[in-house]
Amino acid sequence: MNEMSKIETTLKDWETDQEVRWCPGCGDYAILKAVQRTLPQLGADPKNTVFVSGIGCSSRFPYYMESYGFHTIHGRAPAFATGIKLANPDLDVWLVTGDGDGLSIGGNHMMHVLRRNVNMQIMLFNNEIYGLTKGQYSPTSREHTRTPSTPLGSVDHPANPCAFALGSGARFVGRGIDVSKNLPDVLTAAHAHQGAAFIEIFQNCIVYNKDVFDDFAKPKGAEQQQLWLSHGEPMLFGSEKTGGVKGLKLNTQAFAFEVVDVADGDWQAAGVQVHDATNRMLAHMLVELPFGEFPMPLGVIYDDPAPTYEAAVIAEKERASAGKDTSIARLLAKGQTWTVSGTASDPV
Amino acid sequence: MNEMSKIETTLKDWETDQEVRWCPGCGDYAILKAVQRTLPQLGADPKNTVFVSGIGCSSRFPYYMESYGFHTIHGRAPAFATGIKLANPDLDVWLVTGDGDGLSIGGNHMMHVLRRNVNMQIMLFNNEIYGLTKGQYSPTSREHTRTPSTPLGSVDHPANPCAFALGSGARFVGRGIDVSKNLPDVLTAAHAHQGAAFIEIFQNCIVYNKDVFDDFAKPKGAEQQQLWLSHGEPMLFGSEKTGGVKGLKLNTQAFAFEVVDVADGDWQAAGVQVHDATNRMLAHMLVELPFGEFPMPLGVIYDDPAPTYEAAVIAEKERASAGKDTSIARLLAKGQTWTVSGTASDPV
Amino acid sequence: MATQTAEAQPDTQVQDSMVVRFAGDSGDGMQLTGGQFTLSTALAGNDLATFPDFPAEIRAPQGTLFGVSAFQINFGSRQINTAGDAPDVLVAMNPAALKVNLASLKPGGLIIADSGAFTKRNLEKAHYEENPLEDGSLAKFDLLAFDISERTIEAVKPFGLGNKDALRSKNMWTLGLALWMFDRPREPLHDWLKAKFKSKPEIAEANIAALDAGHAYGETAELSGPLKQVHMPPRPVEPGLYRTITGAESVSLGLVAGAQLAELPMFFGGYPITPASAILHHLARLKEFDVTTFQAEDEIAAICAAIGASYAGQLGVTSSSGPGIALKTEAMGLGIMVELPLVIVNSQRGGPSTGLPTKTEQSDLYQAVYGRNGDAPMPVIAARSPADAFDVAIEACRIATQYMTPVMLLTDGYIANAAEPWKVPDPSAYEPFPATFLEELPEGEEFLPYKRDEKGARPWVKPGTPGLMHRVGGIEKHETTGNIDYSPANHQRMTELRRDKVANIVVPDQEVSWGEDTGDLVVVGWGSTYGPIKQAVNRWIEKGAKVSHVHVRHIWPLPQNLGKLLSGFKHVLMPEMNTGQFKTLLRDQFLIDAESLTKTSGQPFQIAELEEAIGRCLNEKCGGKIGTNDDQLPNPVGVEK
Amino acid sequence: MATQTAEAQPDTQVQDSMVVRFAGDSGDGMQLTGGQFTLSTALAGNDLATFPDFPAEIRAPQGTLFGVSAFQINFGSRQINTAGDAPDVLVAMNPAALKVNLASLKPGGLIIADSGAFTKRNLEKAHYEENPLEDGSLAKFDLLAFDISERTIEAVKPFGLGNKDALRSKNMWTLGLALWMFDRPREPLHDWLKAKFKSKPEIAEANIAALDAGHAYGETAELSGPLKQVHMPPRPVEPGLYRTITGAESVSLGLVAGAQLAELPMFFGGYPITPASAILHHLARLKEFDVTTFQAEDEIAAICAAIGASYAGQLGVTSSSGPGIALKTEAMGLGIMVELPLVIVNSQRGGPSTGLPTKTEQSDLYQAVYGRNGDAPMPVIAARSPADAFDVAIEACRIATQYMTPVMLLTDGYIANAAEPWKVPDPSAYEPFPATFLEELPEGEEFLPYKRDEKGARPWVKPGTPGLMHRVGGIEKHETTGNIDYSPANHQRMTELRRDKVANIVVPDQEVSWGEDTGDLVVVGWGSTYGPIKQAVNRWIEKGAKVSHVHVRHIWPLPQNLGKLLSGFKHVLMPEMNTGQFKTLLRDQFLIDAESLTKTSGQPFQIAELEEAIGRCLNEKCGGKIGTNDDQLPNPVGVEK
Ligand SMILES: Cc1ncc(C[n+]2csc(CCOP(=O)(O)OP(=O)(O)O)c2C)c(N)n1
Ligand SMILES: Cc1ncc(C[n+]2csc(CCOP(=O)(O)OP(=O)(O)O)c2C)c(N)n1
Ligand code: SF4
Ligand code: SF4
Ligand SMILES: [Mg+2]
Ligand SMILES: [Mg+2]
Repeated sequence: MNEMSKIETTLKDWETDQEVRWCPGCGDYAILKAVQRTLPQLGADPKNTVFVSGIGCSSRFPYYMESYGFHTIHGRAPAFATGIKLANPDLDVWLVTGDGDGLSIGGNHMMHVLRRNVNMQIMLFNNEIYGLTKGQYSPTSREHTRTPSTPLGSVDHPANPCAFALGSGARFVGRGIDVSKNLPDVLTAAHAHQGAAFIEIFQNCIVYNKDVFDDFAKPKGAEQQQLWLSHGEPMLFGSEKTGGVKGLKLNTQAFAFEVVDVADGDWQAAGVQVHDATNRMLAHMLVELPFGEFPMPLGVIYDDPAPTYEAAVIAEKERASAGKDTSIARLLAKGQTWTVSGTASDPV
Repeated sequence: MNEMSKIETTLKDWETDQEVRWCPGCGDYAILKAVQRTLPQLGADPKNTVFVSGIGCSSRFPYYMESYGFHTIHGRAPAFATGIKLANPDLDVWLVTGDGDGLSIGGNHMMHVLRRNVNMQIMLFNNEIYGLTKGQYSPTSREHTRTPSTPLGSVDHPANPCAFALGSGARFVGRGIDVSKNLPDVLTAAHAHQGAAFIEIFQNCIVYNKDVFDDFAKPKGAEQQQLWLSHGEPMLFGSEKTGGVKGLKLNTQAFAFEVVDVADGDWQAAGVQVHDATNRMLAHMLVELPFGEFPMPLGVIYDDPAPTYEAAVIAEKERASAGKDTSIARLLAKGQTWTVSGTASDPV
Repeated sequence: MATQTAEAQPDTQVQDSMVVRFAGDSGDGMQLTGGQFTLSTALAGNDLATFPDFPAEIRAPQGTLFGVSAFQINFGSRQINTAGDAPDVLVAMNPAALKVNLASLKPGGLIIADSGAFTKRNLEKAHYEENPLEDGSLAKFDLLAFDISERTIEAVKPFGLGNKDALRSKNMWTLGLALWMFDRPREPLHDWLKAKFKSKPEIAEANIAALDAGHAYGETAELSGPLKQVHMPPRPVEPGLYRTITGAESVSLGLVAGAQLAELPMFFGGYPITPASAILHHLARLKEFDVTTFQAEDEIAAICAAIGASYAGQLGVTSSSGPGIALKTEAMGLGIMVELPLVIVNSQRGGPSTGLPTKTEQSDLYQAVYGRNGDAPMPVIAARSPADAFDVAIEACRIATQYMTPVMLLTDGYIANAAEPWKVPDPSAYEPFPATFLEELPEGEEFLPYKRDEKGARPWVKPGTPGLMHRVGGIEKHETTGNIDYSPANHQRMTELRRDKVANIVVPDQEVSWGEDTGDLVVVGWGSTYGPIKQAVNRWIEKGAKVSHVHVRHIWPLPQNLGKLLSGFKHVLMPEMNTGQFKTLLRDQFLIDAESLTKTSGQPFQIAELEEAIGRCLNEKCGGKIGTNDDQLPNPVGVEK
Repeated sequence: MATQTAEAQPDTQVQDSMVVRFAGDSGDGMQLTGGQFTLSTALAGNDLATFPDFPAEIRAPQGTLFGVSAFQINFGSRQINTAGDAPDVLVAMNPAALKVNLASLKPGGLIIADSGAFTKRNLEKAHYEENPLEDGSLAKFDLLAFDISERTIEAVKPFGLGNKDALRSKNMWTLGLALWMFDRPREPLHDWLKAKFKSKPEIAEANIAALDAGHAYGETAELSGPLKQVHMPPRPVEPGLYRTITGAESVSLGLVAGAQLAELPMFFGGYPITPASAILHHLARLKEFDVTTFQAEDEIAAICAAIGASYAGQLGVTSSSGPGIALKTEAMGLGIMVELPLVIVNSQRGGPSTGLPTKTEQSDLYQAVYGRNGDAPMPVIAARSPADAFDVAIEACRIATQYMTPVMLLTDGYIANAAEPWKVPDPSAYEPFPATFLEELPEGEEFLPYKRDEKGARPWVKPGTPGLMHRVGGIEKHETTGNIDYSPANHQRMTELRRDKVANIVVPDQEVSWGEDTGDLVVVGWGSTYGPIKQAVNRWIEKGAKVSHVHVRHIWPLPQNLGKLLSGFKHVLMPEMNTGQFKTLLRDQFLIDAESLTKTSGQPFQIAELEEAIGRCLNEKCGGKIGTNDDQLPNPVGVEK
């Protein structure tokens, strides 16, 4: 987004006149509000903001944002967004997708938009289910999930969205929870990141996969189950009130983290690792941390910018054009030509 | 593959009567021979072996293998192979694909076959170019690659096939070089692995991307530039003759490898890391090792089996069928029925 | 209450059929009510047809216009072919349900409304300024408004449920009333509720109490008003075992039966999409019938896996709806090239693009017949009703396996969701068509993977077969060896062989579905328009007109006698729920002046619409389109503008 | 040597046109030879048409039949429309080239063969048992066999090249001989070689020496044999600036010109596929003309990115061939629904499936017109020749931007690769059609994103425009607001609006391309069959037959007068390189008894074939197919069986 164009808006300015059509209680509402709260803080300008989505409950998002919006087809939003950014890099593009849209049918476009590093924010609403088509399992559904298409329980190994993003070459990987008060911070960091920013948002589909994230998302116990990461800060979680402060320590022999107790706030003594959002290996370890044994890593897991695709494309186009006669006449007369005058013909 | 069906064959038995149609000098020839040499060693049975491919020079492979073969459509080979395995898990399925076929148009199917862990060997011939369509750049082409579609040089960040495979959940990741004598060993390990085994094979497209791997693949200097990994063995490369034996040591502070000199073969003293093919984090670090500063990791990088998809699907089907009357009559009469006799009707 | 007579005038005397529409909020359980009422209707021996009409949203906010869910049933003691044009009875559980469905109600029809749900807030949500139950605006209907909510709460009080839970039984109360209206036994419902809530007996009891209370309400004396009990005699039908069946179930069962008749395991590759998902769901529960279901990562993977399974020797099947079928296009071409069996089911919905996922349309016929690159002929057949879909699915399996070809089966959102009674067929009545695999060559014979039999089919060889290793693929291949062959004469020949194989598929001669073999006008339909066309044609036949109905199952190749048959009529009228797609085929093939009658509102044809159009046609003004407006059923007026 | 007279009899007297075919191994540089010979022909002022015919393999092993690469040119002092049926001269650089191309040579034609390449090994690779240069089997032709290899080695000896490198100049030697034969100046070639090998002057010199040696050889006295010098006078043409152009270049330039006439930057999303890639390659070199090219991860992403770019205010263009177009189907539907400009170029190749990537066919017309889910109308236009593709591409841009719609432009493998002289048009002769963006509303007016202008087009609003924020998508939308709207009347109306917008696109009236406006027979073509049809019709006109040629550019919507025009003829014959696809359209739309003449060998029609078919038709036996066999051009007999 063009930094010059920062303007003042309120949450209301980002609401459309369309009735919101998600199921009552759906986590999508909370994300919508979080985005509508965050954009004014970023000084975002509705006229320069574009929400692009695929198909799914989550992908209805653009209809509710008073900005430009494109509700495209299933799984292809990253490709549309790439075209939009290349055509007009000044636009601030937010991509909204689901675990089915973004990782099942759309996994390939997701990979390539991350690899190319097109500057946009990608919000993947992970509810571990196909909401819009009434509850079939998705690539992120856990093993043994019973759904209309897997009445005896699913048998696939689930995909890990953040691991997939890293493997695809993402330079920003963040995680949030629909109802979490920290979500705007993750969105803000993603927006500040120049390049493709991938954000997995755990979202409660209360109709088809109710409370599936409760083990870490429900307020009770959250402190012990959620590890909010911050660059340069130790990896701490829990609190005295909830059963003690704990931290993650790296076991360099086993190449693995372990949970340590932190006494009296002295995390150094406990050997707790400091988060370095620019370290790719840390990011790999964090996104693959087995939940249960470990808390759920959330926040900005990885943030290490690289040159963006659209900048390179435009620079190349400018180099190619510099000082050139771009008239159509020159274009047509390129290559070897000859002139016919009367009936004789001479090479030119 | 059914272990019972091991049979004796020779290289010749695996050759078809079709004239091989690659450009003279193409790396595909060497891979073809390596495979035809390996299969007899595995005791593979031509009648139970199926080569499945997409579209590309590499994907012509099945025509030259005297086994069953399916040359499908661009990018979709993993989906065909999945159907084949689910329909008949006893078949020994080899998938042949290219960097364009497997990672550009076919990236999504690649991800899902790896995630599901369908038991097959996936050989991705990476020549960093679109061979068959005459030399456009591919997702693995290095930045600034000049091709007919990028006359001023490509600007995309290239994809890393092995990193992508790991991010997709692969349980076996190996690497080889078309002309390398070690290639059969990698293929053998992949075949022994139960589940989806991903093998990146650097392949020389002598027409459109000649010798692009020469920095590590050409025999001269290979010892210093190639790190052949072996589970339980130290990560050593080089030799006294070629400028000294070296090894990789893990810097646990920086979460990064460093190259150390090994004097007198005492690699322990030099702190050289022992390869553990079951360690995912090691695998992440190895596949992302920046070449130049480091040698190119080759061989079996990661090998940690998990239950296969087709086994789970079949087990579920068997559970569902156990002791059931599977007559069509029962099927049709499922649910609530009633009988009409004369004109009266009675529920049953 | 009225019958479906030709004039469609209300007539309380004749009780040979009735149309009832249950409408409420998505949360009110109207689909369940409708489903159970359907079952009870079936058990009573009436013929029936249903039309579930649910909202596009998963769960729209309560009380809103776009959250209205309805279920319509037409039943009678005579043959029923459609879910009925206009309801005789409308059950409206809230203001939104009334508003959305009122326009379709027959003049003089009966409205049963839950006055307890006509609160200020609900009226507002439905954009009513006044309470329609009170402002006299419903004067042209019979109105029966009373507080169903309160009565339900009272009925279930003994079970100690909170108000919110208690209100969940409103639909059972209503069902109880409906059972009384049509003099139906409650026992099957009691049994069903007990089974459904086996683990929560108190819920079962509460629902039973609500049901009984609704039933009892019907019997009380207070009801001297518009509510009358109707005795609908059973429809005399062939003796046998019956059940109700939806199109999605019927396709699923037909596919399983088809695979069994072909003596093959079945592999189904699917990806969820409305309204095709139901087939995936049904088949996922039929694993014991040698069925493997695979929910792929997308539609392309689904068809490719199915082709892979066929290659490996199973019967590959895939299914989707418009946008998903579009994605399968390229792979269909491969299926045609490698000549493997494959059944592709398209449950059509409103298009183009994402279109109207929950609405019905017949607009994918062009795509089915013509929508591929290259000269890529593929047989296409269409189901005309839920029950018919069973036979059509078997036919698709037969053609696919006998001719080694992909086959497209067209159904639509209406057929998929609608239910009708079905005489459970005797499996032994179907001729098996066992697939044959080539397993051995006659002594001394060369193996030619593309050598054809008399039907034009190439041999099917399962990988694993000794000595018959071969390679197939999507590049043009030699006429017999199947090796890559780009030579001009070979491509010419192969194009012809592929065309002729499909063109020469043996298809039964077309019969006239209703009416004489010649006449003034033939109305030609295909797919789910069967019911309304048949009824409309019948009305004109009864009026003495020389009109006939021809309903085509085999869209490609067409029945050989079709052109000749149609030439026996002065006019050909083709009603389609699209802008005239099948018309293109018939005009091209037979050079007949077929005229289109189109309707593209996402709603099935009404009998009356067709009746009128036929009338126009008989007066030499054939064709045109149905002038749909929002007064048609259902009518989400004012929604989402 | 012979002309293309009606009887196609050899006649050495009249020198108004000639067909030369250069054929050799893929490594022999025949395409380069052909290209340079073409240029020299153009500079000489002859009209010409070319047909490059390269092998499917990238680089097949040397000397094999499937590695033969050929280049045919037809040139003359009169108008030339096709690359010619049968060559008058065949240059064969090795036995394989002779074998593959011999059958197409005109009886009595001249063979120039490099006897030095007729080694035992090469003869074997070409499956020759005897050396055809010696066994008398070529008796019915004029044969000129001598050791070109050796002469080349000699000629370049002074430059110290090894034998292998020296032989690389064989093609220049041959070109030199050809230049002599047609009395062409060598200087342009010298200049070209110097420029090409700027950094390697010794290679340039060696090639020049070879060229000169070939030329000198022609002049030597020994050649009293069959080789004669031919003086082909220039064809009188309009004065102006000329160049040669291939179809792929022409489409590319037309797109760029179209975008400029629309005053829009152009965004091109592509994915490599034969024969469409050439357009991506050309455009990638035209970035300075405000062109962005994007090589996407697949065809789906390519079209989606193009639609995204159109959404953002550029002219989105995408291009592919059959299988890739199939993949774009779903997204085309979205383009139709959101009503944004988009040009989709399909360079057709042989199908179905992967088919024959390097061969030409017209078999994607069905797909273009009908191949989408839902009622999804889209304009389709077709180019008839390389030069024509320029205007057609501009026309596609015009329709796309003026009517806010995706447009399909059909070309094919033949047009894409073939070259013809082109009078460089005066850009100012084209009427600009600047795209208008809605940027502000008239005071007090409500913003309605789907309100239409008199052409039926909705407004185009660029994101970034203040106050006009709105949302678009693929779900059915309200007639004016564009908000989601599933209501029946709205869908009916929108379906009609979309249909009518496309149906009412203003298309020029169809003109008769050649012949009278009425008559006994009209031959109706589209696309790349233009040349052969025109010539064949002309031959019959010259024989006094009442035959005309109508060539249709606007496939959908069709020109309004077309039906009437065709009804002025007794018979309608439709030659197509498919199984009769355009025929379906005309029969459906006009109910005329159009008869198909089909050819599906992957090769263009020959004039003689059409001439014969027209003759049959005039004798009342219309239609049928061209009885292609391997004797046609080119003829890789025995390959890959
Ligand atoms: C090509 C295509 N295939 C399938 C569908 C049906 N469909 C719509 S949304 C969806 C999946 C939704 O799941 P997800 O992306 O997780 O979004 P959610 O609804 O859970 O937010 C599917 C399969 C479609 N619209 N288009
Ligand atoms: C749907 C479709 N798109 C595009 C193509 C054209 N195509 C064939 S192979 C290929 C890429 C080949 O590259 P790669 O997979 O790297 O294989 P290689 O030839 O280098 O071995 C492409 C784009 C096609 N055949 N089908
Ligand atoms: S189905 Fe689930 S994800 Fe969709 S709106 Fe309802 S609660 Fe939300
Ligand atoms: S183009 Fe490259 S990859 Fe293809 S056959 Fe030739 S050398 Fe091999
Ligand atoms: Mg989801
Ligand atoms: Mg490649």
